[in-house]
Amino acid sequence: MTALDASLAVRLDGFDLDVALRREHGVTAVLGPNGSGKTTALKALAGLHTLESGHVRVAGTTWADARTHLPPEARSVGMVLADPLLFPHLTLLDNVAFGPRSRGMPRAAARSRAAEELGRVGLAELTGRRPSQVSQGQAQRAALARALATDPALLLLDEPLSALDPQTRSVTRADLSHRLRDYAGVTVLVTHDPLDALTLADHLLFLEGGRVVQSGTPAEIVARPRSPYVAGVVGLNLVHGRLAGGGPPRLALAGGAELVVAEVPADARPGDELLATVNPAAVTLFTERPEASARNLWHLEVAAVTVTGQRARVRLHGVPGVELVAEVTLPAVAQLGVTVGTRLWAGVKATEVEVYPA
Amino acid sequence: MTALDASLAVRLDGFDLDVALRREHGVTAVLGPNGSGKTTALKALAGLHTLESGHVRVAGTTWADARTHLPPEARSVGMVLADPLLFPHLTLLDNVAFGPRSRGMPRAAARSRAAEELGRVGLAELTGRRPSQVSQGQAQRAALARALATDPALLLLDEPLSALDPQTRSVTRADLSHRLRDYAGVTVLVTHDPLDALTLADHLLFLEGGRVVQSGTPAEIVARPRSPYVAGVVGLNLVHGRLAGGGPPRLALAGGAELVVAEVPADARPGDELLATVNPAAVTLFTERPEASARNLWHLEVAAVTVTGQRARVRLHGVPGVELVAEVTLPAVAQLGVTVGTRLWAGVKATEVEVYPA
Amino acid sequence: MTTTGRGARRRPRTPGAVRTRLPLVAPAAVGVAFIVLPLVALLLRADWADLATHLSAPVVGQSLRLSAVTTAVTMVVVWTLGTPLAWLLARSDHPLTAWGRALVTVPLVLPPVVGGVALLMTWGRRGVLGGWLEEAFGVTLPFTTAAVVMAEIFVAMPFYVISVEGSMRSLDRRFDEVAATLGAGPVRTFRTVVVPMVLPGIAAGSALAWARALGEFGATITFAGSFPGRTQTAPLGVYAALERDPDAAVALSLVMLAVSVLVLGLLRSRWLR
Amino acid sequence: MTTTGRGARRRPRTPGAVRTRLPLVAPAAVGVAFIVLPLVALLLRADWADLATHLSAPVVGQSLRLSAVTTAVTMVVVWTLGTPLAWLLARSDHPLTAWGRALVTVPLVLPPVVGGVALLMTWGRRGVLGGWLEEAFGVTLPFTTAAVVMAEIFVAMPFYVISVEGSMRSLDRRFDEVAATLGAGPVRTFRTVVVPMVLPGIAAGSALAWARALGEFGATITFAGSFPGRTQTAPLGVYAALERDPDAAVALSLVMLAVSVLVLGLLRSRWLR
Amino acid sequence: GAADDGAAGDDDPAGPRTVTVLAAASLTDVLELVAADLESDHEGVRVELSFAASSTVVQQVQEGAPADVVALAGQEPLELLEASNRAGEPVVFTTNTLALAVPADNPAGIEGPEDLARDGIRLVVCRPEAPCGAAAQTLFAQLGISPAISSYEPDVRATLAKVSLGEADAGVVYNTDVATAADGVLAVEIPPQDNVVSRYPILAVSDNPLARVFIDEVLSARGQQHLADAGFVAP
Ligand SMILES: Nc1ncnc2c1ncn2[C@@H]1O[C@H](COP(=O)(O)OP(=O)(O)OP(=O)(O)O)[C@@H](O)[C@H]1O
Ligand SMILES: Nc1ncnc2c1ncn2[C@@H]1O[C@H](COP(=O)(O)OP(=O)(O)OP(=O)(O)O)[C@@H](O)[C@H]1O
Ligand SMILES: [Mg+2]
Ligand SMILES: [Mg+2]
Repeated sequence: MTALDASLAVRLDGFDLDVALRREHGVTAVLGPNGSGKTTALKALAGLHTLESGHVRVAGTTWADARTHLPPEARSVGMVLADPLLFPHLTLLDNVAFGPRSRGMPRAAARSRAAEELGRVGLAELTGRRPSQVSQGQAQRAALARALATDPALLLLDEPLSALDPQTRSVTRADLSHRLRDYAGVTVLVTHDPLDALTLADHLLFLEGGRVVQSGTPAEIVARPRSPYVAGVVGLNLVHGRLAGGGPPRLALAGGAELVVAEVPADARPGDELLATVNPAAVTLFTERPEASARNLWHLEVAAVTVTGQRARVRLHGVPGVELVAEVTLPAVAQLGVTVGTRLWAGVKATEVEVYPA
Repeated sequence: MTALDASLAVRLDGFDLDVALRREHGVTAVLGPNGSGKTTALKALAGLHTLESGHVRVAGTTWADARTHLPPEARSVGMVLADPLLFPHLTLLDNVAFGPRSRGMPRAAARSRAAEELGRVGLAELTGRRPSQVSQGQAQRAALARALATDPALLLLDEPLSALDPQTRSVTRADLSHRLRDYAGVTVLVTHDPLDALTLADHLLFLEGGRVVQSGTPAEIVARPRSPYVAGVVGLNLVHGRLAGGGPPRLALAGGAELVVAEVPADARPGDELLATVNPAAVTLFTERPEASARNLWHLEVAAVTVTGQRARVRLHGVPGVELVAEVTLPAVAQLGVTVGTRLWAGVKATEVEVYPA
Repeated sequence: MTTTGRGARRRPRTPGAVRTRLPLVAPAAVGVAFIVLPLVALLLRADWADLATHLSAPVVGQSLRLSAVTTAVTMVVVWTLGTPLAWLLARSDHPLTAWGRALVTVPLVLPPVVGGVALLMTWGRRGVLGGWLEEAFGVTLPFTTAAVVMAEIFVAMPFYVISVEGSMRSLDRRFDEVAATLGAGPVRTFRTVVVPMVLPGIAAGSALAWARALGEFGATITFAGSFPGRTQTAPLGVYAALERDPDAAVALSLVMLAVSVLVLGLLRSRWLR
Repeated sequence: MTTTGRGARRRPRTPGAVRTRLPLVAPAAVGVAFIVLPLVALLLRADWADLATHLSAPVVGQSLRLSAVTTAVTMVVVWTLGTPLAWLLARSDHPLTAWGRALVTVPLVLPPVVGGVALLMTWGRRGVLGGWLEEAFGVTLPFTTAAVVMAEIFVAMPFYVISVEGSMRSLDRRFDEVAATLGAGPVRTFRTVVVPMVLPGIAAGSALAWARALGEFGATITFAGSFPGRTQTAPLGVYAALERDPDAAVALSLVMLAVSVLVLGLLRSRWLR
Repeated sequence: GAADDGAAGDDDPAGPRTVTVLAAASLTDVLELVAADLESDHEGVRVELSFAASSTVVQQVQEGAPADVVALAGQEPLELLEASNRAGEPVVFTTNTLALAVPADNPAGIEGPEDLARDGIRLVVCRPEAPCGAAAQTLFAQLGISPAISSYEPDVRATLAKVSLGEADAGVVYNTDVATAADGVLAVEIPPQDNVVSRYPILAVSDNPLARVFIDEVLSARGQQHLADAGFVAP
C-alpha cells in the first residue's frame, strides 16, 4: 500500500498545476522557482484547493477524487508554513493542544500530548509563553510540534525555514531533521534551499511552471541535473549543446561557441543533444589571456558576485551560449579586482567537464 | 572640511546608542547583529530620532546639536530602507519627482529630473508604472532614484538589498554600486551581508549593543577581526586565548583546550591575550582519529551545516572553548556522513593559524 | 533649550513645528471645538448646585435603569447574531457580498423614525409577522420592553457588523487554513481562533453599537412608544423632561454623556491602540 | 457530481459543508432577516401603483432637495475639518489622545435630541456663543438652513473621524518618515501622501458620515426646526407626512433607502474590498 | 443666515415681504389655507409655516427662532413664553375639543370614553407636557377613570399614527385631528358635558407689521370658516 498516492490537477486563474506524486514513506523535497506551483500543490494535498481532476489517497483513505473532496479538517494532515502562524492569543502549550482538542481529545490529555510534543522539539521550558514572547526559531519549532501533535498521516512543510535568519535556520534545521526521523508518515517539504533538500529529504521533485521537470534521489540529481534551475540548486554550471562531428570531442553550443570535453557517452553520435556540467571550482579566472592548458577559454564579463565565508561565486556572461559561475577565494576576488562589469578570462579544462545525454 | 561629522547619543526605552562617525566621502558600511542599533543610528542622522546629546554636522551645516534639531524635511538627506516604500498611488516618475517637488522645484523640472534619475538606475522604460506593477528589484532601484533626486548631502541606506531574492539582489547590488560611484555625498550603508560591505564600502563600522566594536577598511577587517561577530561576517574562525608559557608556541583557550600555532607576535609574552583566526577551508575533517600532521585535533559534534554551491560549511562544537567552522566539498559531506549530531575529528595545522594581539 | 535629561525627548521637534503644522492644526482645532463646545455648554448650563436633586427625579433613575437593561440585552443579541454574520461577510468571495453588506448597513442611514415605522410594519399588530405572532401566540410586541430592545438591535447591529467585519477581513486567511488542517471545522475555528483574535475589533464595534443603542430615540418612540419604566429609555426621558423639568433633562444628559465618555475612553485606551 | 469543467470549482467544498457551518449560518441568517425584513415590509406596504403621484407631493421634492444640499455642504465641512483631525489623532502618542478621541466621538452616543439642545445652548440666542454672535454680527443661527448643516456636522463628523483615523493609524509610519526625508513638511506629507493613501478609508468614512447626516432627525428638529424648504430635510419630511400622507412618507423613505443602498453598495464594492 | 428671511426682514425699506408663523401641529391644514388666502390677497408676501408640538414651538421661540406669529394649541404652553418674546396680547382665535381616535375596524369595540378603562385596551395619549396630553389627563379626571396607558406619545401626530397603524386600540386626540387624518381612523365622540375645551391663542412675537396682517386673516370670517370646516369651534 502506498502511503501517499496523489495526482493533482489544479486550475487557478492563469495557472495550471499538474503533478503526480507517490511515496511510501520518508521526506520528499519539492523545489522550483517562484510561482512554479509548490505551494499550490501542498494546498491541494491539504484540501485548501479543490482538484480539477485527479485524486489524493493517503494511507488507504481517499481524500479527494472525482466524487470526494474532504475538507482540510477531515484530512489527517499537518501543515507548517514559512510564517509559524501560531495563534497569538494562546500559549505555546494551547497552540499545540489545539489540534488534539479539535479532533476531540479531552483537555487534559490534549495538554499532556502537547507538552510531550513541545518537549520533543526542545521547548519543554516555554510551554507557558505566548507566541509573542518567543524567538522566531522557537515559534517555528512550536509550529512543527503543533502540526505533529495530531499524528497526521501526511506532513506538509512549506519553506519552513525560509523566514529564519541563517544561524537560527541551521539550528532549526537540525531540530527538524531530528524530529522527522521519528515521524512515521509521509512528509512533503517545499524548499528553495538545496541544503534542506540534501539533508532532510530522500527524494527530490523539481517543479517548473506547474509541471515536474526532474525527480529522483539527491545523489541522482546532484550528479545529473537536467535543467538550468536544477543545476543552479546543486551548484553546478549546466551547458546544453550538440555533439560536434570531427576533431576532438566537443559540444556545439547554441550561440556558436564550443565546449571541448574529455569524454562523451559511448553511444553518442554527432548531432545528439547532450548536457554537460562544470563544477564552479573548476573554472579558473585570469585578468590576462593565459597560456594555460585549459582547452576552453572565454573572455567574459562579471554579472554578479556572492560571497560565503571566504569564497566568492562569480557569475560571468558575455559570450552567447556561455554563462558560467566560477568559485574563487576572497583574496582572489581582491587580486583579480572582481566587481560587476569587469571582463575576465575564464578557463575550463576539458577533463573537468562531465557529459551525459539530454 | 569633514562632509559628515556625527556624534550620536540616542536613548530609547531600554536601549542606548553611542556612536561617533566622521567621513569625508565614500561609502561607510555599518554592520552588526540584530538590535545593535544600526537603524537607530541612521534615524538619528536623518532627524527621525532626537539626540540625547552629541551633534550632526553635514557639509558645513549643523543639523543637530545641543541647541538645534532640524526636522528631517530640513535636512539634505536621502534614505532607502529594505522595503522600497514607494508611494503606491504615484507612478515611479511621480515618486521620484516627489522629493524635488517637495523642495520647491516646479513640476516640469521635477519630472524631467525624475526621468533622468530613473534612467540612471535603468528604469527609463518604466516611468509611467505604478509601484504595484514593477518587480521588487525595480522598486528598490526606483527608491534609490527617489532618494538621490534631491541631491542629498548624506545618503542613508538601511539594508537596501535584504528584502530581494538572491538573484535580484546581485543585479541590484551592481546597479547600486554603479550609481554610488557617481554620487558625490557621503553614504552610510547598513547591511548584514559581507558582500555588500566588501563590494560597496570603503570603510566598515561594526556596532554591537549600541557601541562601535571595530572599524577600518575592508582589508584591515578581513585580516584581523576583533570579535566573533566580525569574524563570522568575514568567514573566519576566531579564537581568543592567552599565550601559554613553555613548550611549542600555543594559546590556552578559555575551556582548557590549547591551540598550537606556528608563530606569535614578536612582542607577545606568556599570559598575553591574543586572537587567532583559522580559515574554515584549513579545517580538515575525519571520521576516524587520523595519524595526521595536524598539531591541533579535536573530537567535535556537528552543530549545523550550510551549503553554497558545491561547498558546505560545517559548524562544530563540543569541546569547551573550541567552536569551529569547517569548509568541505559536497561529496565530502556525503562521504563523511555529515549531519547535525555526528561526531567528527577536526584537525588544524599550526601553520594555518594567524595570531595577533587582542 | 538643552538636551540633557529625559525630558528633552519630549520637546517639540522644532521651535517652528507648530507653525509648520498650522494648516493641519487649525482645522482640526475648529473641528474639535465644534464638537466639544456644545458639550461644554451642556456642562455650563447644568444646575450643579441641585444636581443631586435633579438626579433623584423619578424619570432619571427609572429611565437609566431601563436603558441599562435594554442595551445590555441588545448587546447580547448583537454579539450572538452579529459576530457570525460579520465573519461570513468577511470571508465571502461572492460578488453579491458587497451588496449584502450594503443591505445590512441600511439601518445606519435610514432615519430612525422610518426604521420604527418599518419595524411596526413587520412586527406590529398589522405587520407582516406581527399579526401571525398575535394569532398564534397571543404575543404583541409594540409598547413592550421587548420592542425597545428590538429597536435598539435594529439600529445598533449594523454598527457592530460593519466594524467587526473590518477587523475580521484583515485577519490573515492562513490562520483559518492552519486551524482547518489541525482538524478544526468552521465553527470551532470561528469560536477558538477568529473571535479571540479579533477581540479588539469586537470591543470597538461593541462600544459603537452600545453607544448607538444607548442614544436610540426615533425608532424606539415610534415602535415602542414611551411609557415610564417600560419603554421610556434615557433619551426618551430626556425628551419628556425637556420642557417640564429641563434641569433634570440636562442632568440625565450629563449622566449619559459621562458614562459614554468613560466607556469609549476606557475601551479605546485599552483595546484600540 | 463530477469534477470536469470549470464549473466544478464552484461546488460546495463538501456536501455537508452547509450542515457543519449551521451554527454560524443560522444566527447570521437570523441577523440578516432581522434587519432586512423591516425593509421588505416597507417595500410591501408601499403604494407602488401611485408611487409617482406620491413622489410628486411637494414635501418630497422640497425635502429631498434640501437634504441633498445640506448633506453636501456637511460633507465639505467634514472633509475639511475632520481629515486633519483624524490625522493628528492617528499620529499622536500623547497618553491623553485616547480621551480626546473619546470626547470627539461623544456625539455618536449622545441622543440626537440632547445634541440639538446642546447646540441650542451654544449657538442659540441665549447660548454661550450665540448671544455674542447676534450682538456682534446680528447673526442668529438656529432655525436656519445653516443650523441644519451644523446639526448634521455635529452628528456626522464623529463617524468620519473615527473611521478615517482607523485607516490612518494603520498607515505605515515609515511612509511619513520617507516623505520627511524627501523634504516634505507635515502639511505636504498630509496632502500628497497620507490623504491619497487612505482614500479608501476616506470613502468609507464619508459614506458613513453622509448616511448619518442624511438620516439625521432629532438634533435637526430641535436646533433647526422644521420649516419646509428651509429646514425640513427628508427625515423631517417623512415625519411630517407620516400622519397626513403616510403613502408620501413611505415613498420618501423608499427614495432615501434606495439612494443609501446605492451609495453604500457602490462605495463598498469599489473601495472596500 | 436668518437675517435674510422672516422677522429680520425689517431692514427692507419696502417693508418685510415674509411672515413666519410657528404653530401647533394640529393647525397644519387650516393655517396652510389661511396662508394661501393671505398670499393671494397681498402680492409678493410669503407666509412661512413651521409646525411642531406647542411646547416645542414655545421653546423654539425662546431660543431665537425667526418667528413673527405663534399659534398654540392650548394656553398652558403660552405661560412658558417669556414676556420679552411677546409683541402683542394673545387672542384666543378658536377652540378645540377632544375625540377618541380608533382604527377603522375598531377592534376593541370602543363606544365611548368610559370604555377606555376596560382591561386590555391599548390606549395612547400625548405626553402630559403637550396640550393634548394635558387635556387628556383633565378628561380622565373629569370622568373619574384612570385607564392603563400604553404610551405617552410626543405629539398628536404620533398618537394618531399609532392608531392609524392599528397598534393602539384608541388614542385621545383633538376632534380636528381625526377629521384630517388619513383613512383608517374613525372618531368616537366624547359627549360635550365630559369633554375638555382647549382654547387656542395666537399672538405676534415680533414687530413685523405682517404679523398683525396674518392674525387678522385668521380672525377674519374667511379664516374662521376654514377653522370651522376643519372641525374647530369658534370661541
Ligand atoms: N488563489 C490563487 N488564485 C489564483 N492564482 C493563484 C492563487 N494562488 C497562487 N496563484 C498563482 O499560482 C502560481 C503558483 O503559485 P504558488 O504559490 O503555488 O507558487 P510557489 O511555487 O509556491 O512559489 P513561491 O516559491 O514564490 O512560494 C502563481 O502564478 C500564482 O500567482
Ligand atoms: N522607537 C523605539 N523605541 C524604543 N526602542 C526602540 C525603538 N526603535 C528601536 N528600539 C530598540 O533599539 C534597539 C536597536 O534597534 P535598531 O532597530 O536600531 O537595531 P538594528 O541594528 O537596526 O537591528 P536590525 O538588524 O534587526 O535591523 C533594539 O533593542 C530595539 O528594540
Ligand atoms: Mg510558495
Ligand atoms: Mg535595522
